[in-house]
Amino acid sequence: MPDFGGEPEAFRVEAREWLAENFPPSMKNVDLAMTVDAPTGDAKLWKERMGAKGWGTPTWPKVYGGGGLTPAEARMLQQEMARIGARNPIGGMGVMMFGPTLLEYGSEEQKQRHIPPIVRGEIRWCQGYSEPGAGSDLAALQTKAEDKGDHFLVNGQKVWTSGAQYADWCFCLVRTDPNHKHEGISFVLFDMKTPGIEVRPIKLINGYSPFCETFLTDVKVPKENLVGPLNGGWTIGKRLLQHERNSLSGGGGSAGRFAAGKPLDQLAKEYVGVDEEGRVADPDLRTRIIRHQMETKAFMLTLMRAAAESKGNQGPSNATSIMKNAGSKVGQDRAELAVEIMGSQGLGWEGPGFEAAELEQVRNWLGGKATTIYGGSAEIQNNIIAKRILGLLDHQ
Amino acid sequence: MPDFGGEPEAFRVEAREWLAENFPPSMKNVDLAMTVDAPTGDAKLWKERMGAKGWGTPTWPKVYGGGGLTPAEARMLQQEMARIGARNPIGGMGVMMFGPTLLEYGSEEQKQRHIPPIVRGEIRWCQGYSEPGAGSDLAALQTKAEDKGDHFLVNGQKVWTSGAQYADWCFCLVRTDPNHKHEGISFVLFDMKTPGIEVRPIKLINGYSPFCETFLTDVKVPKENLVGPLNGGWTIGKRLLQHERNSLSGGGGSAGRFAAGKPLDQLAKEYVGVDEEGRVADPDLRTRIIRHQMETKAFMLTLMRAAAESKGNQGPSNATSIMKNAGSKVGQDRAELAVEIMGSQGLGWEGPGFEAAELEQVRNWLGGKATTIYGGSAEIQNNIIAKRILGLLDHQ
Amino acid sequence: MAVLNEEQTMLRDSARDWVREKAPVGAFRRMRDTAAPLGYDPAAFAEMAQMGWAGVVIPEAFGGSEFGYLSLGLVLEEMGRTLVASPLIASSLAAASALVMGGSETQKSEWLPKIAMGEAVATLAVDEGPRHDPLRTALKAEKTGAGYKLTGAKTFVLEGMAADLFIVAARTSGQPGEAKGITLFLVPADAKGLSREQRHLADSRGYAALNLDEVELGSNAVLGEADNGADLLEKTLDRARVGLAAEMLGMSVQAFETTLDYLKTRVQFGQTIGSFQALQHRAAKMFTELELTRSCVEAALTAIDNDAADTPQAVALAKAAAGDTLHLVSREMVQMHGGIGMTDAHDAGLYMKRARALEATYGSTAWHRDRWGRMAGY
Amino acid sequence: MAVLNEEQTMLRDSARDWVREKAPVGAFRRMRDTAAPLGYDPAAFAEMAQMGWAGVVIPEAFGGSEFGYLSLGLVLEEMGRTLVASPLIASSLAAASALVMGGSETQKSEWLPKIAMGEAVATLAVDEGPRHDPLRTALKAEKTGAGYKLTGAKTFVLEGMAADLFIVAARTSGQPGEAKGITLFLVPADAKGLSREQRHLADSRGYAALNLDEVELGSNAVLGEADNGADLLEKTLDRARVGLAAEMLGMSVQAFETTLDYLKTRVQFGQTIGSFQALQHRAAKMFTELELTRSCVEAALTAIDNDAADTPQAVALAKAAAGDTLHLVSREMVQMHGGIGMTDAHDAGLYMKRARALEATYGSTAWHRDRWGRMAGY
Repeated sequence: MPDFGGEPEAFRVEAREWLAENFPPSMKNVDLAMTVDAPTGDAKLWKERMGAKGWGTPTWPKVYGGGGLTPAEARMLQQEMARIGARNPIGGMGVMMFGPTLLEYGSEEQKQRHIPPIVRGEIRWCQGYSEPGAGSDLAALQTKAEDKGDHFLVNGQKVWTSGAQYADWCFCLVRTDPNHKHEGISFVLFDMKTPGIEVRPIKLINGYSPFCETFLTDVKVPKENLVGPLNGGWTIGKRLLQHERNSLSGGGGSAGRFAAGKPLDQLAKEYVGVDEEGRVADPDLRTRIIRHQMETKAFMLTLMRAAAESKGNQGPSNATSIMKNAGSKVGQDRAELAVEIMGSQGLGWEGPGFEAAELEQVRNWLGGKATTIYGGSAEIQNNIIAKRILGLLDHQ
Repeated sequence: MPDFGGEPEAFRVEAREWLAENFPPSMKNVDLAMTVDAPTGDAKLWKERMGAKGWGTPTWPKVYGGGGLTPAEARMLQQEMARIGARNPIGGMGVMMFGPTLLEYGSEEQKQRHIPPIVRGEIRWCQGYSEPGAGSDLAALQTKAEDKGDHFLVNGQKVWTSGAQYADWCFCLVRTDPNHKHEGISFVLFDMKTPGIEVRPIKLINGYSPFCETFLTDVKVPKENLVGPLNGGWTIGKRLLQHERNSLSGGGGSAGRFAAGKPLDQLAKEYVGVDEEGRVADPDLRTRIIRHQMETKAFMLTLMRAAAESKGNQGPSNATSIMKNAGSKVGQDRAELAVEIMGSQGLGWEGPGFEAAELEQVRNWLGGKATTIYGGSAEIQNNIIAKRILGLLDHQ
Repeated sequence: MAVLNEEQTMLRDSARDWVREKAPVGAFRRMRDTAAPLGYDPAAFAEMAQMGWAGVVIPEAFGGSEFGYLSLGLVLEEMGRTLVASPLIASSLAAASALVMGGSETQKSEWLPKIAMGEAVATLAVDEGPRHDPLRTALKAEKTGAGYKLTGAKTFVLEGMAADLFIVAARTSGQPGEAKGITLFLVPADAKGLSREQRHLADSRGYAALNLDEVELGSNAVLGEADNGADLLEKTLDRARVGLAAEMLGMSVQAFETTLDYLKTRVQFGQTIGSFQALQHRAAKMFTELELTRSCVEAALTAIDNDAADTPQAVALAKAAAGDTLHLVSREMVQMHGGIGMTDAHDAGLYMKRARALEATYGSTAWHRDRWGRMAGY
Repeated sequence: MAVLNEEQTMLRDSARDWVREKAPVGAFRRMRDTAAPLGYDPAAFAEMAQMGWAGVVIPEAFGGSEFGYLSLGLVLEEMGRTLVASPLIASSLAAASALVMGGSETQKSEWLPKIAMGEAVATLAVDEGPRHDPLRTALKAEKTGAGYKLTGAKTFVLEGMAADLFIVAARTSGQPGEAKGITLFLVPADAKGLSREQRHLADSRGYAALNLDEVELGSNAVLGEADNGADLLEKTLDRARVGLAAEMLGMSVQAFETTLDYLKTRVQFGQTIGSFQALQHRAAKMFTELELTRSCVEAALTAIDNDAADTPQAVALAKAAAGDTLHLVSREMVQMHGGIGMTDAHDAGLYMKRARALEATYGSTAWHRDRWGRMAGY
């Protein structure tokens, strides 16, 4: 074993030893974070072990079951896991978005109650934000929560509730004051089994239904489930969106998710063929593939640079503000090119005549169109860059 | 001679015969309309003859010296002139923009005084519109005209006065009421030799000075030189801009002017070379040249379609609203590609080592950047399409 | 819109009225959701044929009106607006053109009247791989005593599930990649040894894969000249391509208008979203591309009617321009509608799926751009 | 901005301060308007050299600081911001790199200390035609008894009017188009038979065309290995290219910031034009491209410092990304400034002209994209 030297690297040894003992080899390169069904066998074992150790949420406080690691230690853990193909089995909206927000804004009781089950991967959360009349203009939301003494009575309709059909709990923005727009919104939590909640999956253009409409009729939400002050939910809700954006723009987000499959140049050689010099035979298509691959590389380099800068002593990088749009563009361009390269064969919907990878491609292409709409549309991202980063003003 | 049949074609015979007698063959393909110096010899002869006949302004009323032709006859004349390479020697802003506007809005005295010299090509007009603080927002103009009984006293500064250093007269928008924006503007005419006018050429990025700054200090403008009602100049001024836009977007406008020189594919073969199959050797550049040439073709087809539609019985074509932007894009793209194709050789500024065509190319490239700024910027054109054609509203 | 004569104006207006009353997008959606076996509604096509639309490019002598290609293009544009599925392009345009240009009197008499009446559906069977490439035809036609024996496979045959007649490109000599040696054959759908299987594409139309296993044909099954069918095939394909471009133009116009309506009604931040300048300028850009594309499509249709020498260039331009514009507009349709545009219940996805299918058919935008460059000599 | 060490931070800050105080755009404009014969201000370059910027990639043993390429890139970025003209790229980066990588001890001792001190200017003489293409080198070098005799012409030599030393790519064997047979020679500017003539380009720098008429050189004039100079040339060019990219990045950043200031102050229709959403979104687009480009440029500089295997790809990406971004930003600079941006009195035109000149130098954006594709094997 090499000599790591220095104090901090001692943790690397600890991590490596723990993983050697606890990571079931059958779980190599298996991604459990996004699965819907309850795991069994080795998968169950791996999830339970990571949950108990708190390493699925490595930097969360130990007092709520988290790993309690420093960022440097968390990076070492990540490297050690990557080395042996171990994927984090603890994931979902609770980990990515709700947990960090509750740790910041929740009461002690709320943290003690809700964080440990997230750490153990036991509870799935969904997000009650968007409404039919409140898309990009989220603060226009109308779902009403009336004060009934010990509880709020909630009535309204949410849409784009992702995974609501599988979720146990919901964090939700509701209107507690109709006379103020931003200052009339509160952040509440409720159990999805509460009477009055009806969930209808929404079928998307790619045939899948990852989102739902959620109808709320006289839903009773106990007062203890209000996070932060009454009418103070907008700040909390926005903070949570930052966590969402970070998770969407990272390597594991849109670019990664929709950049699956074979490299485009390889795909092009297979479906289009090559000329005498070994170049992709369609010169117009070839130049666009090159251009796209270079843009992808530029995006990946920017992810790395932003990570390095945030590790360095320069404070948060400006580059993070461009990630969502740049990442979703790369992902969408890739899908468009893949479909174009594969010709009619890349447009199969179902049935015989198509390979699984071909059928998946068309669904990816269509589904990926959502990446410039959800989590703050491309237009909203551009507004944010123009106003917050560049300091341009609205009409006065 | 073929039998043209029918009544109207009789004019074609007349035109052909007149041209055979009056067009000096030495003037074949010589363009006089844009020249600055007074013509001599055959050029002078040709200009005088066309001016006297009124055929330089073929559809203008005979009573003011115009040709008095019908649109069909004017087209025949144009065809007959094209057949023998005869260019119209009568041109400039008087013909393109001011004349048609004065014919519509001027008093009888004004028309009798100003139209005949335009018809004969004797008087050069310039346009006093833009000001340093009023570019795209033209109606923000501040040049003040005070009522002094028999005259206005004009003070202010105009900019982008094209050809002011050569002009005899100026049509000018001035502010006669400081309390109303659009309804406080009047349209006046003045002799450029009036005391108090100072003209300074503006050097552009291509080294040329086609425009001037014009300083107006206590310039006396006789009341008889007010066109239309007092404070009613905005309507007249806008109408004139339509004539400007039409002249800019036509084949003789931006696209034509900046699409001079060799075809790009030929240029590319010379400067870049070809591969074994005779294709332009740089595949990335080749695909962009193809794309551009196809866009150019689409634009030319649209010019033809709009002309056919306006001849047909369908009323004015929607297509005209896109011409300025589409035409200037084609022109600018062409210039960018030409410069790119010629490499460092396409960037010569002066001196030895460069051919005249190469030196001209770089000036064209830079000068052409103005085509998306003047005559209503690309942004203003898009606003016009969005609001007037598509019916989208401003913020309410 | 091109300057139309009286016949054309009437034809366009009747198509527009019929689409509005009988074939809104909802009709296509129903057809899709019921998984109609042919990929279109035969009753609707019968109505079209009754109105004469199936015979627009067919000579009067064979039961058509011979109004020409611009006329048929007008109808196809209207059909494109609401995604009407029908064999108008495959049969009434492409196959009819092949028969008119290359057929013997007997072949024409046998098939054209039925095609013009909508009683028979004919279609081209050209491609054998994922991407359009007619010169790579490999399906083998061996000479026999009585005629030919065809063996091989075709795929992505338009309206292949409905067709009564396939016009099959086969190789009688030469190698894949060569023009010489391609021969067109008329192959009835019930020919012995021919089988077909549906291919379900994202646009829910009636594509089929064909298998020909020693299909025996007489010499009179050859359309045009043996070994020299490449020219006829290319001219036929160009007619089909401009029909596709006309459909794409109609789709683009409707996708744009639907989006424009949404921009005028959807309120966010207290304003209609169409009052936001960034969206206004993107709308202006779309409108500009639509106008340019219309010129290209109408010019290509007119070029065919005039038998102009530059017809192939005009067609390549039209197909490429329509392809780019439809992608732009259909993508913006989804983006500008936001979440609702991502749902299957909204029409946006239907336009986007059809857009890609049309692009892939008979040469992609990139393929036509490269073709245009090659024809222009660089 | 990359994570910098202390030396790099100090270097960048001193460059930034110096540019602000001594070399705003006005300084470049004065140089241009007085038609300074060398295409830069020698006094300003002397100051740069005094601050050590001419020796950043030169080993300490030869009078440099050996801070590396990322360090020099930081300086070049700051110079790019205000269009500072100097031989930093041609001499202190490109020629110095060639000598460091390929020079004999004697050659290094003779030239590197002078280059590091700014006492000598050296430059590459590569291209012979309008477009960059090093393999097409045709300038002939014939073997003589004592060494070589060079005959031929070079053009668009950077800082060619100021250079004391030319590193000339010549052909000792093989044919234009082949890598084998290219040899690099050190040719002093006062060599008999060498003449130069200024080439006035739109960016007003000191380009020269060279003519070599039987220039006699000893064998010790060969830099690196005879016949095998193509590799050294390519590595040298890649170092020069990334320097150009760093300058382009700096220009883009400044052109963008100047435009942003104008958007915040120029009022039309009663509003600052930067409050119009269409312009806001275009500004956001530019900002996005700037951030992506910065990553590419810094990665390429770092790749050189690390002698990474993928340096050529990284350089091609950096040059292409910087080229596209600078064109975008410089075009928008003119367009968003409107009429004032078209005047020679405004800076916008200076950025646009320099942008094209940098693009054409040592491989255009298109050339580097194609190169990247070829290296990636497709």
